[in-house]
Amino acid sequence: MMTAARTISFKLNGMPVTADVKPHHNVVEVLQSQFSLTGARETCGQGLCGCCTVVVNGRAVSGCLYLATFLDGTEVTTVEGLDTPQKLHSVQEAFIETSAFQCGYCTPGFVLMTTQLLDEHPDPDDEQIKHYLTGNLCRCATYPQVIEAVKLAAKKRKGS
Amino acid sequence: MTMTHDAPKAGSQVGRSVPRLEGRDKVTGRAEYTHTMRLPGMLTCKLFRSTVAHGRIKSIDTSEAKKVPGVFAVVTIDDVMKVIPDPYYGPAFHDQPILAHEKVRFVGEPVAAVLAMDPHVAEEAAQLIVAEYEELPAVYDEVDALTTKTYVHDVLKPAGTFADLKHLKDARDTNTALDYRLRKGDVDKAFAQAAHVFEHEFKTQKVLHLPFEPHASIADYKDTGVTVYTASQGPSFVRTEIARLLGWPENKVRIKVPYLGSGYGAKLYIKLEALVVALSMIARRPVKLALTFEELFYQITKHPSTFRIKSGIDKDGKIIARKCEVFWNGGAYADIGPRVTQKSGLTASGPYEIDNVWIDSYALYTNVTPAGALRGFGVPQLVWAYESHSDMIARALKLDPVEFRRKNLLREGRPHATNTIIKDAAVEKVMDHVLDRMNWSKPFDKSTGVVKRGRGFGISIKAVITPTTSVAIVNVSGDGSVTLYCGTIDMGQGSDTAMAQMVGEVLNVPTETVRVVPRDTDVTPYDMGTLGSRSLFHMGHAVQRAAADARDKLKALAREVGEPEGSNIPVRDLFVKKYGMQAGNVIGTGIFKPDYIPPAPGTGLSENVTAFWMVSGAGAEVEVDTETGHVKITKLVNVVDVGKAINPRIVETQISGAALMQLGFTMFEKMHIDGGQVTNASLADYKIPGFHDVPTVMDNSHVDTNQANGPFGAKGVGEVATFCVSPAIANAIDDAVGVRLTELPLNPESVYRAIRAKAGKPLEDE
Amino acid sequence: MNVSGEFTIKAPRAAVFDTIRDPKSFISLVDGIRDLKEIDPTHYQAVFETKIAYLNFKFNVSVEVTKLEVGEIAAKIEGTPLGVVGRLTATTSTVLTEVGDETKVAYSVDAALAGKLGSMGQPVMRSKAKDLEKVFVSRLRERFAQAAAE
Amino acid sequence: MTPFELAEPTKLADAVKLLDPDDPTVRPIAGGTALMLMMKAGVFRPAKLISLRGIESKYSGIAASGGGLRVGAMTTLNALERSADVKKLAPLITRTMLTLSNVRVRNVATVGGALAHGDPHMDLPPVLMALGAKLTVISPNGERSVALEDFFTGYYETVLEKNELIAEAHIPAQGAKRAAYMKVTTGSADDWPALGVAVVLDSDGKAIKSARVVVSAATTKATRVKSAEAVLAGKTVDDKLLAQAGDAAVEEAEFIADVRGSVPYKRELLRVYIKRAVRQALDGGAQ
Repeated sequence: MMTAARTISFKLNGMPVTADVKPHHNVVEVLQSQFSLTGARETCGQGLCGCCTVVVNGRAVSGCLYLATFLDGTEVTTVEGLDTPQKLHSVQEAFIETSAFQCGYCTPGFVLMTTQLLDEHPDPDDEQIKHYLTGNLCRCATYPQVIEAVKLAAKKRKGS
Repeated sequence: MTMTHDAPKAGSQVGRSVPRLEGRDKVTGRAEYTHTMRLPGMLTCKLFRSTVAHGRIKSIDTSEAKKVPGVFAVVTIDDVMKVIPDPYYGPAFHDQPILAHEKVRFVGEPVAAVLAMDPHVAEEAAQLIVAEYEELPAVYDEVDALTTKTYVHDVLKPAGTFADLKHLKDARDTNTALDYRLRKGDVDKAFAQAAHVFEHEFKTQKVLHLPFEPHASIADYKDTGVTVYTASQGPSFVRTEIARLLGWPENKVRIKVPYLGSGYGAKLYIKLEALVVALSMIARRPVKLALTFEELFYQITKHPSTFRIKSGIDKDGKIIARKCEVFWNGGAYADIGPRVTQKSGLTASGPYEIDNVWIDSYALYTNVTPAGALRGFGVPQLVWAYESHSDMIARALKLDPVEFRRKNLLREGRPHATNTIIKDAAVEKVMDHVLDRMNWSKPFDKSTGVVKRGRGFGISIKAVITPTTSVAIVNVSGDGSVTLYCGTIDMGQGSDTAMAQMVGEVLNVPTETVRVVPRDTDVTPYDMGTLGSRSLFHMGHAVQRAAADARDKLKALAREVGEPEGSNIPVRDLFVKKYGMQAGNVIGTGIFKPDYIPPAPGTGLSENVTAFWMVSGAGAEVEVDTETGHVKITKLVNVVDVGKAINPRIVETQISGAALMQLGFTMFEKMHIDGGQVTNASLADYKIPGFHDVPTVMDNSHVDTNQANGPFGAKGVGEVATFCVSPAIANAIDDAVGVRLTELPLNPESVYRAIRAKAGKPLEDE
Repeated sequence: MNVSGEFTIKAPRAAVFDTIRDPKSFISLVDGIRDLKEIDPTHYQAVFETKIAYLNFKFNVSVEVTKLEVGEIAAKIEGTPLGVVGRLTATTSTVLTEVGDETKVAYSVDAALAGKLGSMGQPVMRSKAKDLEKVFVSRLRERFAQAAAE
Repeated sequence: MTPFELAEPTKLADAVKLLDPDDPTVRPIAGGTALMLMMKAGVFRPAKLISLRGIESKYSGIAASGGGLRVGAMTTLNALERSADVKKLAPLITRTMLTLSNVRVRNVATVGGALAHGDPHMDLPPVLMALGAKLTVISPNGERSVALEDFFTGYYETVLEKNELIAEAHIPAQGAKRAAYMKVTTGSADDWPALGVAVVLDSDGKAIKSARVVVSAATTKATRVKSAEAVLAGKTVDDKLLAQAGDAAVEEAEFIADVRGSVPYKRELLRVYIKRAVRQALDGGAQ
């Protein structure tokens, strides 16, 4: 029985880490408060907007609805884990080149979901893109540009 | 490219689709936003909010909340007034208390604040506060607010900034926070002479901005000065207002604004800043308040409106008289509502040349969440009405909607209702472009099945908020690199990139090498605010002037160190020649404030009411399911006059984003309010557009024009594509199924009910 | 939020009126009301506890009877939920009409929930109100069925 | 959210023992996507949560058995979406998954959770109910079988006792039956539905031998509308029959008003969508 804070271990963007979490802490607040990673952010708080997207064991989840304690023993990727000091991820490049964002608050979620989408559908059509990304909302409504970005990212991925 | 002091060729930076300068930080998740910032030792604030719409506070019991382990303090207005004796703020009226004082005026108004290191502790404690109220009658509707005996405020307290509010000082027994009027010609006489008179009433619902970064502010108070980190569209105003509240000079107040997770008008003027400053003064530690998504519904919204419009038409289809009565539901605190009322009110008669115009526009207090500017400063509400009205008149008179408008359009060189002469407003060109993109002259298949098709369009005009001031500084460093200091907030509209392009153009350096300094009132100079599509024009001018000033000073420096005329040595070498090493700066400054003549009292007329005109048009094709009322938008055409596009890709994204946002306000967005309580304060129940709401075809473009008095021929674009979306869709629905909706949103049930009513089989109420 | 409806009871109007005009008798018909305290003949206080699945809501309510005539009862109810910021206000009116040897009971409740519950729970509360109505009607019918049997 | 205790048993039998039949502040948590909403809204403050994530892996699996599917309660919706067995034996489920919530929710939410939550807007309950699913429910006292159509008792309410958990769902194979699930949104396209209609038809061309029709979202719980089923049974589909079925369903279902529509409007939607769902099923639908 776990009553209070507990130390969990997991891999964060490839690095083994530990964190002290209480059962009521969610993933977003732990990433922000203990690792200063602010790319996953809580907006709607209901798993509907996608701003809090993180990838746990290869699957995207809503960090605002995911208890941090459940990260114990997992591999976690956040948007900060995609690029290297030398090079952006091809999805990130595609978002910049197509200007597929405005305020940028929802962008990390879109970028992470796009990497997942392309793993599953390397050459997606419009319907597949819309369907896969339907759980990500953008109040600046850059949806048409995101579709362009995803297609450009698919092209870049094939090229590399 | 090496920067040289003499720019040889122009046109290389402006007009280019430069990728956004901040793009890398945004796609990697490293861009800084206030909502995710932390300071060492920071306390988190959670609010206890009113559960009554209008009432006198009898007591606030904070004892149980204070007992929760980890609670640092529980603060009410009594505590605030010990540090800020006069705790009222606001841009138009000093009507809003830092926390509820004596009365509460809307459900959700902050009544007490809990401070704790752990946000969960603060949240739990806030649930334990109990307040007792003596409930008062409440007023919710904007038309009722004009005549009711229920008054939201006992006494009106204009801030003193705006001349047209001075007459409301100390006014009692009224909910009117501004009564703007325009009188041109003689409408009564013209109505008497008209062959046809049409009168309609239109309504818009309460919707809100919902920036994905909800409001957030952090104050760090020290006796020597206060620093506020805040998600604000107007740090200069925040600074002035905080200084006023504290009785301090402005130079002791520092406002820092990182990137904004969008604004759309939600983060204008002053929002959470006064509260966090007061809390930091009380706690003597940094205090952060970051709203949750639900709390956005209690912060600021768009104005619901009622617009009664009456037009007199002569036998040739010319509009000879128009009377507009607009009622703006401003909520419990005026915020910037009076400016919405006036600045949009003056264009209420539309993009038409009408000799006799009467406009009454009322800002009204009610007991709901305050309303402010939302991507259009009220103009979308007006266009919704007057462009629906246009089609209704054309339909009733069996006139072609295009020809009816063409007969009445405002043209270059002709007087607007205010008497200001129209200049650089491509009204007809925009309309023609919309019609062209719609293939309007081609036959259109309306279909005869269960699903019927229709099409419609609208055209609009807006005046920019005038007069306002912007200041910019361009700093050339010893190595020749260039830094821009300007107060325009990049909240996603791409202003950093566009301003850098202007600097690059003047100084002939690549845009990508220009550094734009993050907003910090200690270093970035004054700007009136990032609002109303004013920045590209006003700040653009200031930036252009600052860059030109720097260029002139570089030339002077070259002369001073003995360089011959026409010499083109690298700037770095110029500094070395002057200072013997890589050292020194050249500072260029620029200030811009346009000419303006205030509207004459009584008539509202002015020969120069706006620095520039904005124009947009939209066209929609729809499919209406006659069995359910569902409307599918198969094509949405958006055309705007932006003058010359500084960054065409960003312009296109702005047009597309604005139109889609308005599509949400048109089709389904609505705050449901029951007894003053918002009942759908979440993204689960307040829906916004997603991927599947994007029209099958989106066709966005801007007409090729030149704004003669604009920087590089440009003018603003942020709001303009919102204006015509609603009437274009309503006109298309009418075309498809012959029903006219006069109240937003055009949701399936509304459309279905209208279809049933038309068939003589109205659907019963609840 | 308005909840209204009507039902008939096999009993004379006076008998039905007597049953629901007496506060003690009335609250025994409503699921979840307890600890009734009479302040004066028109003012009462009580605890109202209701459960929706695993969610428990408890309100301190005060009731003011604003109209009490044969054939019509009206009341105003105000409540504060415990442990969560909110407020319940409601006005109710019940009209009794004789229909042959039966009594038609028509009721209308105008309720507003503010605070946390108001922003999240409207449809749930609406469905809960329907449940309460069903319990009320069945208990009332049961009572008169018993009375008839005795 | 307020602090709570968390227990992480490794056996389902242990999990049910940790639950308290009398204490509503002790709750199981599976994917947590729905429960977390209640907790974040502050309307549910658990004293203790019992995580089911560590229980035996057999409760996370899908198996084809005896002409149907056995789906463990901890199976994620994502696994249900991708299962070849599901696609073969109950293609209606696979189709429904495409428009159910979003990828992140499907990655985490479980079949047991989606049913036990009792939210009338969810897609899985009407679909599984129309297919005739049965649940195995266990408690410290043993196990029992509950037909899904008898499972829901109201908004967020089910027949589950506080110390009972769904262990698995048994879904009969769809076989040659024709089926469709249609949902209607009235807000954005991806809104929670204002109405869901699931139909499973045993038919020969346009002649219907028997039908199962389930209504959700417009009602406080997913509900079989047996009167509409009776109208359809043994008849040949035409406009008149479908209108009668619609009328019967409207008469039987108990509607609730919300931000998605009034009761009279939802009635009209149901009339239209009974018709459309039957036609879609017959015209190909999921089979």
